[in-house]
Amino acid sequence: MSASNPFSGDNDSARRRETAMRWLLRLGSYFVVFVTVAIFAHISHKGLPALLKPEFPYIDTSFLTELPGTLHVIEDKQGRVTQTSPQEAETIKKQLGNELRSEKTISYAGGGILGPIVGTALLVLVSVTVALFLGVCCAIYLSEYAKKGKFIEMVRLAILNLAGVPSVVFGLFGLGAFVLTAPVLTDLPADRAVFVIPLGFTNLSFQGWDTCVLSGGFTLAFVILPVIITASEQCLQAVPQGFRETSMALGATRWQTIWRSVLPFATPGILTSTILGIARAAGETAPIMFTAALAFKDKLPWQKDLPPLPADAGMFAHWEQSVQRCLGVFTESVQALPYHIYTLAAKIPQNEYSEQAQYGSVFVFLILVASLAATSIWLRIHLRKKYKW
Amino acid sequence: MDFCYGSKAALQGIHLDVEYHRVTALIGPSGCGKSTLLRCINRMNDRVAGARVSKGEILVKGKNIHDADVDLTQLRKQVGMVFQKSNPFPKTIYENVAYGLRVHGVKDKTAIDEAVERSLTQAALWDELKDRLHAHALGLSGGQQQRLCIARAIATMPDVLLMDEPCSALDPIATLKIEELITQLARDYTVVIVTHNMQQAVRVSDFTAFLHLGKLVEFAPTEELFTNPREKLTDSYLRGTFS
Amino acid sequence: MPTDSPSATPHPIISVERFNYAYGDHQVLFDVDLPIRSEDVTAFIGPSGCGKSTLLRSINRINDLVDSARVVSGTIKVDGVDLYSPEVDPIALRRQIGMVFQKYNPFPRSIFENAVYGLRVAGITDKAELMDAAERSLKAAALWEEVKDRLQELATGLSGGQQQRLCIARAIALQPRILLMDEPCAALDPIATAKIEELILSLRGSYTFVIVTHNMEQAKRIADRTTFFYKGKVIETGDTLDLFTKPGNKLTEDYVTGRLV
Amino acid sequence: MSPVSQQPASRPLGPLLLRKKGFSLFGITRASLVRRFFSAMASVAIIVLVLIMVFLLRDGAGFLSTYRASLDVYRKSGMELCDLLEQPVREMQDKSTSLLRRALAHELATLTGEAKQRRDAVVVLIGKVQAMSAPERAALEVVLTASAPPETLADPRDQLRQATSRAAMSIPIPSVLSSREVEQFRRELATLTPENTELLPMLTALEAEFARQDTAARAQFAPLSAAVAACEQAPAALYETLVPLHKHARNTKELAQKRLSSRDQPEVHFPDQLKPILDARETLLTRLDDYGSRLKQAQAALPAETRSEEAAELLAQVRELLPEQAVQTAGIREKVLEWDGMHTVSMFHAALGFCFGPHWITNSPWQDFYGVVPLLTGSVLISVIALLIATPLSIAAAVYTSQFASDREKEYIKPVIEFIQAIPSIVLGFIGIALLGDLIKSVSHWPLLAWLPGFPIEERLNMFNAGCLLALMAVPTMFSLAEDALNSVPQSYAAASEALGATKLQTVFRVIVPAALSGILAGILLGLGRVIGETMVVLLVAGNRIAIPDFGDGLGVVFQPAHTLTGIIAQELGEVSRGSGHWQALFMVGILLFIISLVVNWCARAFARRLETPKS
Repeated sequence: MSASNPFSGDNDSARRRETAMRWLLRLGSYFVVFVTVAIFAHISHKGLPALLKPEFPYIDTSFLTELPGTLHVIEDKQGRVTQTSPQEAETIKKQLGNELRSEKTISYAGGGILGPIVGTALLVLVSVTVALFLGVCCAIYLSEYAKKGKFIEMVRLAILNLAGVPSVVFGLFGLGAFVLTAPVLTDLPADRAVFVIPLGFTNLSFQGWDTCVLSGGFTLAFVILPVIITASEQCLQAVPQGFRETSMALGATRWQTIWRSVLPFATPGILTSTILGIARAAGETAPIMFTAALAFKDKLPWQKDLPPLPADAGMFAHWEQSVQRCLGVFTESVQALPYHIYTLAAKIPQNEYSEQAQYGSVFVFLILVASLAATSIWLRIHLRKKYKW
Repeated sequence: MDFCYGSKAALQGIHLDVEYHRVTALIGPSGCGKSTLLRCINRMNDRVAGARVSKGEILVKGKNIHDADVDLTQLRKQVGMVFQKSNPFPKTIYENVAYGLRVHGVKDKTAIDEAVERSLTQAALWDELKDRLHAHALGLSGGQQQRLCIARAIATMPDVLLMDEPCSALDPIATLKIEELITQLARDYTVVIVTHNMQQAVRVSDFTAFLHLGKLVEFAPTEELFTNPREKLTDSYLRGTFS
Repeated sequence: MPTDSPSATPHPIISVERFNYAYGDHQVLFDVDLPIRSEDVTAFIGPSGCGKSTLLRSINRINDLVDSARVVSGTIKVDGVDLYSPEVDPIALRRQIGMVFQKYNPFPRSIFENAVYGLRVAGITDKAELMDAAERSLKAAALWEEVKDRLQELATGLSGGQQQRLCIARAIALQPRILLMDEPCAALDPIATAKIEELILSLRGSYTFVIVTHNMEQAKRIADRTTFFYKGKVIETGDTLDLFTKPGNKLTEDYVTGRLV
Repeated sequence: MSPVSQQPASRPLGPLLLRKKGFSLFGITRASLVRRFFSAMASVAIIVLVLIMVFLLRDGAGFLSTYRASLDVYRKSGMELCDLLEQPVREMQDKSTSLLRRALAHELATLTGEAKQRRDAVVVLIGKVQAMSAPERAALEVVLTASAPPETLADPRDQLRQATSRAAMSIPIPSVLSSREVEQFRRELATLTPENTELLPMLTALEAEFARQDTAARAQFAPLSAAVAACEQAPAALYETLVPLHKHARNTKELAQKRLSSRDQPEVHFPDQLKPILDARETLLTRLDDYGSRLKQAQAALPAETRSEEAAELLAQVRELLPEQAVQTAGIREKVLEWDGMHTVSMFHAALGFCFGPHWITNSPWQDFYGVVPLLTGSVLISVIALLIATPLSIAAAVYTSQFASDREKEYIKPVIEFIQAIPSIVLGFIGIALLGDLIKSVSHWPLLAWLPGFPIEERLNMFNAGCLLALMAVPTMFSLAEDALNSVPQSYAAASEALGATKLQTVFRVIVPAALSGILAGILLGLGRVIGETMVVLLVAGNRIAIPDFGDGLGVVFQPAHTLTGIIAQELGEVSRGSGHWQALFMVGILLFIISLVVNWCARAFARRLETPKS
């Protein structure tokens, strides 16, 4: 037996190749991480100034509380540049008189983004309500009731395929189904109605809901439906089978079992994944382009011109009008953040004046969506720790 | 060949000499550290985070395997291992056997062909499989899969073959075949086998080591240990009074 | 007080007749014939996979939850009623035949809510009545003294043995006639096991117990009658003492002496 | 005694087990009602999928017949014949004349090159000096425009002069100017003031010199110039004949359209309308022949010798091209002869026109074409780019995190990559417009990278830019599926491989990755599904040029702008009238997208299923 080392490594180059390869893989992963962080940093760096101001208290909320408007850029002959709103532009121009050198207007880039934020919130509200109801019911069926067979196979196949349908196709679907065809109750059916069912006191007319929050919300609901179904089913499956057996063994019916000893324990998980659904719904642009979104609107959805009430109007009339106002919110088309960003990015020139509005909206939007997603991820980790059975 | 071993938790103060071209069986109740000891010999325990040798050394062919200049791949090439559960790769039979050669850089087709035939013959599989070398390995029966794993291990011509309860997942007939195979292999290889089946140890091994709670209780030629154990602990274990 | 001689109640409350049961194509019970006497403690023993749990789970039809499970042929009659006939309401059935599972599994709710769960789903909402029932069943399960001051605490905070006794309390709150127990002590330590066994012995006579166990010592300690299952068949059934001391069948003998695993 | 002795007296148990009469509706019990409700809810997924198909088809189905009718009018009005002649001739013409012009420019440059260089250098220098003295210039301008008293002007003027002369002295002057000229130029530069609006004498002189040389050069290369002119003029006669026919054909089409929109209009009798065009066919053909012979003349007139190599090369190309074009004219002639104006366009033809048509032209005053090929190539190219970038990255990341990374690394790599999924596509699109486009463009102008195909690029918004962003979008999907697949490979494989002396890397690439391959492939396909269906990024970033990319650039093709299937819907649907042919065409594109997504999904599922039931 040789005293020398029988297990000496003979191949230095192989080892070097090994290390190189390992670093290559690491580099690949870190590159993705780096790009993500870089994008986030870039947007924050450029977008944060929209929310700050130079003097105390340094935080300028006007960007969040004003409606979008046209930006006027006025330059006087001293070379001083003022960015301002249309109304103030008039007064400044008067003050300057001869001193005015040039005035530029940039549509959409002025004011704040309150309108888009409100619109997005409304859309999300409708879509999540619809998707949550349908999704959880569907998940309950899949997890609690379904037996192996053709039907469940088809449902699963449909869910998978639904998840793969491009969002712009959902947009087309929403346009065809909700904007142009969905049924409404009306005394005077429109000409474009596909068909009308007379109900006696009124007509059920398939004439569509027009572009409005409701159409957009329903369209978005179907975009996120597969996500909600899959996640809810996982949460239901995670509830131990023992709970169901015990509950049944204690003489509960199937529905009592689901209602009392399955759903309550799956709810935190379902809500967590719903947050992810909200982030997704808020981020989609293509489905709302034709179904709900407007490029520009100078009113909030509830600031609608209703006929003024007579001075002697009773409580009831007031009440009726405010209800009308509330419900009317859903039949208005709105501005939405993603579509607003699209308008800002595609329809106005890129220059130093439009930059603040662009990056500001992108920053706010990203922060909203990202914090939703982060909350969801964080909650998921913590719930998993908390609910162990 | 001899190795000494001493670590804190799982194994303590073990001194054991394994002889060339003999079958050495490690027996003992479960959790006694026999598998750990086996996995230390080719440093498979390096894969487990937190596992380490705290004291002592293992010498294979006179070399401490924990020396810094030991190349792990070379060590494992020369100290082959067969696991408790057969685990062929999801590839063809041929590719399974050729795998060890390929990762050690053998590219010559004829050399690989020869090695495959030799090791399959040694593993008593050649006649059963020679017509379907390119069939999927996972289509074989459990016993065949385990023999394929043995063939895979001996394709690189290791000096030492470690077997970790190679028959525990097999039915009696397949077990019998593997045992026959081990006896044959002992002519060319040094075999260390972990088993929980005492009858098996008697049937296949030349030497037997009895471990209990991480300590080596007794090490002797198999016949001697089973017929005339020196330690009381061994005696009671062999008679089944504790388990 | 409990009925000392089983022969005092000769009629079987449960009678299993030529019962064949399968999961899909895989049959697990073959021609099982078994009378279970009222107010006895009957133990099912046998190696794992022998079908004893399946039989137990088909007595209260909890196996209906398993998609592929089905009765091939034969009947189980409780008090003369065929359990698998369409007139039987499985919900009502389960209220009369309680069950305790191998792994204690209280709902992650308060102890009180756990104890009265069965009553709540049966539609009882009267607070006082629920409180009464909870006290009664917790006392019966010998848990009252330990938990009476913390009824509103989370049940999952109890020790394993307490949780299992809570599960028993939960089952007897409905005052069932028959209690099925599927290896109730398998997940417990010896002290908790002893307590559960004590509890079963104290309840003996008030309920008909059917207990699946893999621990022969336990069967000897608590059962009046023992049935030995092997590969889906009933090999032997008889008084516990007889079965363990003079088994009538070679297989049974092998099993009780530990030669058959 | 146990407290349970209040056990109810032994009532018979049997009756308690029986079903009691309860709530039921038409024989349906409450339990089965609940069950039916939930199964109805579950079928929502199926219903929505069917509804999507229904609504896409409802609006898209009419497309083929509309398009057929439109193509029919296009043919019967004779517009097709005009295009048949004009389009190929125009293409040929553009190709050969551009080659010839470039050749001529190269030739001229051999003689005038130096003069041009000197002139250009001076112009650039003047610009630079002005830029260097910009602040002073602005200050002076302010005073000037304020119509201040002349005495206040002196000071800023002086400063400007100083700044200018400083700049003139410090600026490096290229060697094309002689040292004497440099002296003179520096002097002249110093006089650059706002009032001095005349060109510097130096520049004027250089201009004059260049003009002189240019004229001389043109005279010297007269043969080539003549050839260029001949080639440019070759189809003039043909075009001239076509113009009235164009007008007539369009007139016919308008009549037909009027008839379509209202029944009151007189019916169009196509054969009569077509007659003048058919009559002109002979003339057209002679003109076409004439064009062919002119091409030959031009070829004969090409000078044999050239001064510059580039010109020689270009002329050689022209020499090859012209005979080819002569052959092409013969082909055109054939087609024109074969053309049958009365042959009705079939549905099949319209379908072919949609699937394989090379033009997507809308709102055209001439004729709309809905050929999906340019959009499809755009979509496919962008997806391929995205996959080529995303696949290695995400697999590397998946392999690294599942096999090599420490737990701490995993803790931040995985959430960050998952987080990408939450970035809305519109934000990524915005990044493409605001950041990545300029980044890529400026990188492409680095001289070091000039060897790359397509570099330097001019278009900020192009397919590569969109591909990069879509790659980022595809990474999380691909990463998480690949990582799952890798993690689900049994540990025993790795143990066996390492026991045979394989290194970690060998184990990973020879055993673990192959075993997880089907899952990885499923991930890639799902990533593809995401990429091909993505709308906002491509709409904003891909450049929106509706044309089949020019593959002549080789790999550089990826830096061209393009349009996509998704982008066209998003861009055009808002602006078309409901039910028009254009509207229907967009829904047809939607149907195409839907089919593509189903196919991709189906393939991914097939792979994923192999993952679920592996082994044996």
